[in-house]
Amino acid sequence: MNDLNTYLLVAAILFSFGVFGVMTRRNGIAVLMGVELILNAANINFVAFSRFGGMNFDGHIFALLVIVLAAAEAAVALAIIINIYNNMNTINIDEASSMKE
Amino acid sequence: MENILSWLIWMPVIGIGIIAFIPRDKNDLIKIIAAVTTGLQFLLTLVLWQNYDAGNGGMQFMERATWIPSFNITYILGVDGLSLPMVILTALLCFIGIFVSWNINKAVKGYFALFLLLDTGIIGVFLSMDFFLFYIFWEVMLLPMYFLIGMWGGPQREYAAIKFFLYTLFGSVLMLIGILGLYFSCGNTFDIQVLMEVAPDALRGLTWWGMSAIKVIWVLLFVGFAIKVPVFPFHTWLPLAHVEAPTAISVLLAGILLKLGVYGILRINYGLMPDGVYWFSGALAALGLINVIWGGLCALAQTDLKKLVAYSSVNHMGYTLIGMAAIIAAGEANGLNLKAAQAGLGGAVFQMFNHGTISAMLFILVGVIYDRAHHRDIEGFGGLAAQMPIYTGITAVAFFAGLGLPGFSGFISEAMCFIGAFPVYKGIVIASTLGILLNAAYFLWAFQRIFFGELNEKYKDLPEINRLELFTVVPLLLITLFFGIYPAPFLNLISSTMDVIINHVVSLATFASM
Amino acid sequence: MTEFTFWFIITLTILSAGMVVLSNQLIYSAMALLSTLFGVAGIYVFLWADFIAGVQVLVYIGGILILIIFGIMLTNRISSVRLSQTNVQQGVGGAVAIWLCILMSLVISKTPWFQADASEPVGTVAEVGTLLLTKYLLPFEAISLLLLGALIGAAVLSRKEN
Amino acid sequence: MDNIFINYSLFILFLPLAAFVIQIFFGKKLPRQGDWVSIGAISITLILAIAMFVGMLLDYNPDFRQEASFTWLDMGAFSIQLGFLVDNITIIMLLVVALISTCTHVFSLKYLKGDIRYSRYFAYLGLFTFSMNGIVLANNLISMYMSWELVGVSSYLLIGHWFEKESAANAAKKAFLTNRVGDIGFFIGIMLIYTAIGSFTFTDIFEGVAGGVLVGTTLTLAGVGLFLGAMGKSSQFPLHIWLPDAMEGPTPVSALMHAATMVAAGVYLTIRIFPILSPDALLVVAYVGGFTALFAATIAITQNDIKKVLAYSTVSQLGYMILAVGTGVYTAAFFHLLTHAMFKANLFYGSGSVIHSMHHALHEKNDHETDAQDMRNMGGFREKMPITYWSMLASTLAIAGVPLFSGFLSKDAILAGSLSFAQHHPEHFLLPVFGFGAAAITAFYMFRMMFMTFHGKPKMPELIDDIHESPKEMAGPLVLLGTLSVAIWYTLPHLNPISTDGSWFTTLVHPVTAVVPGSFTAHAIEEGAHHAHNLAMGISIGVAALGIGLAVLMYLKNIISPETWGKRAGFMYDWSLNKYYFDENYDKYLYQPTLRLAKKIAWIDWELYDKYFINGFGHVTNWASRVSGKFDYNIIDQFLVDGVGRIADNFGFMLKKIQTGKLQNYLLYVTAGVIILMIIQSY
Repeated sequence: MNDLNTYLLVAAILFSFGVFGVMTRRNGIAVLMGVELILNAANINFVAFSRFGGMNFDGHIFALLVIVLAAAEAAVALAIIINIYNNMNTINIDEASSMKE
Repeated sequence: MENILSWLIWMPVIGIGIIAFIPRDKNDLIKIIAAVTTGLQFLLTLVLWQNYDAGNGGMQFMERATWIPSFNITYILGVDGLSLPMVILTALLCFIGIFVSWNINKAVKGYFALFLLLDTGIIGVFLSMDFFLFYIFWEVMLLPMYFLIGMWGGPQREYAAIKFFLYTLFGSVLMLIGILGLYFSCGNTFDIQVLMEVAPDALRGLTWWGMSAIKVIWVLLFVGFAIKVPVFPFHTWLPLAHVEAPTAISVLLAGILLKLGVYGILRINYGLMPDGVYWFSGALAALGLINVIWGGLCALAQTDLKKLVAYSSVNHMGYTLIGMAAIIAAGEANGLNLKAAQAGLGGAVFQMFNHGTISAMLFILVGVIYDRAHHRDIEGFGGLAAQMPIYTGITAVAFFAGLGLPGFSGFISEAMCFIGAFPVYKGIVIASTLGILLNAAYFLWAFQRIFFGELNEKYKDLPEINRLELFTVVPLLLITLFFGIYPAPFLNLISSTMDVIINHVVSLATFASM
Repeated sequence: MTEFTFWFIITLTILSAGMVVLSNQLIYSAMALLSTLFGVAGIYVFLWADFIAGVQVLVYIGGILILIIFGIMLTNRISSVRLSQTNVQQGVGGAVAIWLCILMSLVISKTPWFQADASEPVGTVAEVGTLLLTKYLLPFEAISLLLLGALIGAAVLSRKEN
Repeated sequence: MDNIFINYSLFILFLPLAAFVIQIFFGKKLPRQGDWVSIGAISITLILAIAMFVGMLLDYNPDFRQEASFTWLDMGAFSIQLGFLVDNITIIMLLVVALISTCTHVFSLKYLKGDIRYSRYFAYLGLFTFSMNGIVLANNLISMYMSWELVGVSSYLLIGHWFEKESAANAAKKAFLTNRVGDIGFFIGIMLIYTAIGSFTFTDIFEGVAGGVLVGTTLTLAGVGLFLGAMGKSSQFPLHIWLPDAMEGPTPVSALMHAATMVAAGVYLTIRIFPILSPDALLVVAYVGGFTALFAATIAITQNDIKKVLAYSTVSQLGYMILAVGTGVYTAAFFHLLTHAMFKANLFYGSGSVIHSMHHALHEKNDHETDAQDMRNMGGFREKMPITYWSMLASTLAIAGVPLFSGFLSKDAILAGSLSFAQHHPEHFLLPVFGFGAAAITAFYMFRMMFMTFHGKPKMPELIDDIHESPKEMAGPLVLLGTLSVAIWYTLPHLNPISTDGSWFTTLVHPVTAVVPGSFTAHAIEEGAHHAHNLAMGISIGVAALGIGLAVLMYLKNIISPETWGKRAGFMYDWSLNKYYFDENYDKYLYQPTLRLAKKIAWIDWELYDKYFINGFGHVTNWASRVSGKFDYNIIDQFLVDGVGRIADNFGFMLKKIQTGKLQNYLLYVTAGVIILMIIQSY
């Protein structure tokens, strides 16, 4: 509870799950969820370093910025996914490959 | 008034920014924005002209800001009597060019954004007084030109664009080498005004691989600029690029881009290497002669109207070269003939301006007929005078202006070039007066084949020139006519700067021949 | 008690995160994500970052998650509820992910992290607010512009063509 | 009185220009297509010119001179002053231009009635009058050169008035280009003079030459250069080819420009620059003029087109004037310019009148094949067109040099001058021979023309009923100018019709001594001409009688058959009829080679230089890169590192599979890569 490594390990696990999700999921929205996991893992690290680095608030600011970034990213990504769905009737990202060749 | 030159340069960029936010299907809005931007820019040049002190031949409205201090690169802008007319001409032709391209319908957004970028590049070259900045703008100009020819041009547009690009890039590379040579041998500075003071002494006596440094740098820079002019052996990109480019781009190409070469020679070569002027002026005049005769003969043989006008540019720029060579008349070796030097140099600059207006007019007129008949074959028309009297009248006036008829500005500048160069290069001048005969021959012959004779049945429904097109041509016509009748305003504007240049070259050149 | 709560939250977070990426039903994934995010918020509390925790709940759960659920609803026909989804390259992916995890854990445990003692602050909001409007004003403004751009972009993109 | 004449002349200069501008922009919309605007402007001009003329006569000052100038452009050292010079020569010339121009305007009212470009035509007449007056009033070479070229343009526009006809378009172009050849010489002359003297105004130039700034060969060359311009405009051999073709223009235009005024501009120029012509230059001038006079006359003998006869006659008469300048009696040249303007314009109006009625008659018969200008289709018009006949006869008598008519006086002065020149320089005996020979031939072919047109039996009897006298707008100028062909006007205030001694003209226009060192003084020239006067008069009456007599025998009485004699003359007849094949030879040895050269150059430029040399760079680069590529592949790759290459090949084949285009695969590879890196790092 008062050990930095615990938090870092949790973050690492979350991160790995996130990477796994992004790599394996076919559904675009699920991929997005994986990305959110990765971002959360990073946030945990920020805040944890902040807490154990002498309560430096810079980490908090970064976490905030990341949250905002995540919100923006989610909005745009979902918009794109809906667009893809409207045009191709699928959101499986390996099928939406009309840009390839 | 504080940063008027920066405003001039960057105003089109603001226009690009606005255009970027306009949806691509709002074509008219994009065109209007472009027109307003260039219009404002033109008005700004007029303000600049109003506030310009013609009595002072040096740099005015200087701006200076640190840019890359570690290499001594500075953002320096300035305007004098040499660049001011060119800046005004650029702004005017860009403004008119927008209206000439009004019927562009393919990728309008990209076209006008590139057009404005080109505008920025050109104005930037004329105004920058730092050699590195000059080079940057020089290259900035190249890219939009490539796309404008390559995407909106005629059937051979890609070939023409790549040829134009490679040709000019070749020149730019030579120029870059020259610039670096200057930079390292003249105390690591790019400031043109500083170089003008330092370079003549620093280069004197310097040799590289057994060759005089002045000669090497002169030739490197000269070739770089000569390709733009274009001087004789480097001219073949021009007919192709002109023929393939869309009308407005031909207008800018002939009206302004060719002037950049001459401007560069006058600003850089003349300013930095006065000794080189003495060494090279004979060759300059001879090249001018070749340009005049070669261009004239080539124009005579053309069957494509646009190509004819393109070769006429080669022909006309020859006069400028001859006029420029006259500067050495003011030197001691030629009896301090200041009159001739002023006539020649003033004539050359005036000819630059006049060729800008006249060739722009000619290209617009070619564009008008091409839009209607969809071909430019001189033999393929005939008798249009009866069908399109107004167009015929305007074309006749433009052709007469082009062949140097008194009453139009081209006559005065050509005459001044000749009169100026005559005391020094009698033979060359006499030989090149043949050019004015060729000039008349190709214009009149083309005119006869297009407009005279029985009306070609195919074209009995050809519509007359419309108001928009008139709006683009008539201002140029009026300028040509005005300066043809009363050239004093123009010459007063440039004369003190001409004196500065003449004085600079003559007083800093230490030996008459190298 | 705190100790227990802490480990409970940790476990909840990890387990639900696993479910997010492993579940076959998309809607379950979304629900699991909900609890993961709550867990992360809890972790923030333990890290003395109460304001961030609040923001996490508000933005992530109140905003992003809802958005994701909307996305799921919009892209699947309600009538034929096939909210399931399949995975690709699960074997290799899994191996890679596990290896990644192991390696990172090794790195974490082997590295002597810089640590400094500090006492628990009374509240973080004031500090964060001051920092945002002083030292980090420019990023703050930039990110607000970004957010605006993303908003407009999302609206433009998801609009029906004509 | 200070500078009032300048003010008058400014009005005279700019009124026609104003008419031009109005006609160009509004002509078609005005009632009657705005011809009244032009007529009004030119009439005011005429009134002003008459006022100036009367003023001159009242003043009666041989040295009258007013000058005004302004700075046109100024760059510090280099500046150009333009200005106006009014002296007696100017005033007389202005009157001539205004008078003939007015007559032409009036004549054209009917002659061009119903033409599709009626207002355009009047506009161009205005432009011409403006530029011609510009030449007349110039006090410097630059503004003279400018007006000079503008005159060329208005000539181009008017010759090409009926541009639908290819021959007209060709003639217009030919006129402009031939003139340009002369203009190049003119310009080179200007440059030579400016380089030495540094000014363009006549006064400065004369001072400079007198002060010995410009001497020797350069001076001669400058003079010849300027004269080259005059040769172009005045249609002197070998640049004479454009004038006969210029007859494609409307006949009143031929009268105004290609007979009376524009072509006289060359003579006017040589008169103006006479003081700086060195003796060598003058010799060139004299020979060119004399030769042209005889040469053109011999062509005129055999021409059948009535306007062509008049055209060659004009060339010949201009040659006379040039000859006069060359032999030093330049006042005689100006005198002949004046009288010639009157009678030659009249002859052209007369021919216009004849052609007009021929056209009309042919039109009635629906005959569009027959050439209305061919004299072989005319004959016997005397009773039908009495006004035309009598006025033309007066002018013909004048041009033939019959006493009591104006041409006698002026031609006599010229012949006397050339005779006296030959007396001083016996080696130049050819000059008077040219003069007298031309006089004889002129008398012959002019009467041939009169007889073929007006006398004898009608060659096309079916037309004769439809031949009518022209309307009064056309007859008026004929009568006026016919009257002015009588000698008496030029000898006033004395009434002796065969001598100009003490007349207003000889008093007001008196010769000046050339400023070139070593020239004859004006006094000596005058004396010489005076001595030769009686002899010249005798010979000239003799040769005129000879020519007229021969014409009577051949064409009126038909005692000598022209056909037989034409055959007997053989190749000479052929040459004359075909104008010595000048056009053909120019075409063959000048135009076509130039065009071929142009084609060749363009071919070299485009097909050879650009295609092979410039693109060659591209090809060479391309080829070099391909060679280096081959070398790379065959030698280094295939041969030296064959095994490595194969491995790379297989590896590449493997990698190709990895290239799936799927993002997730890539992410997998990246992550795997990171893991591998981390593992490597940890060792």
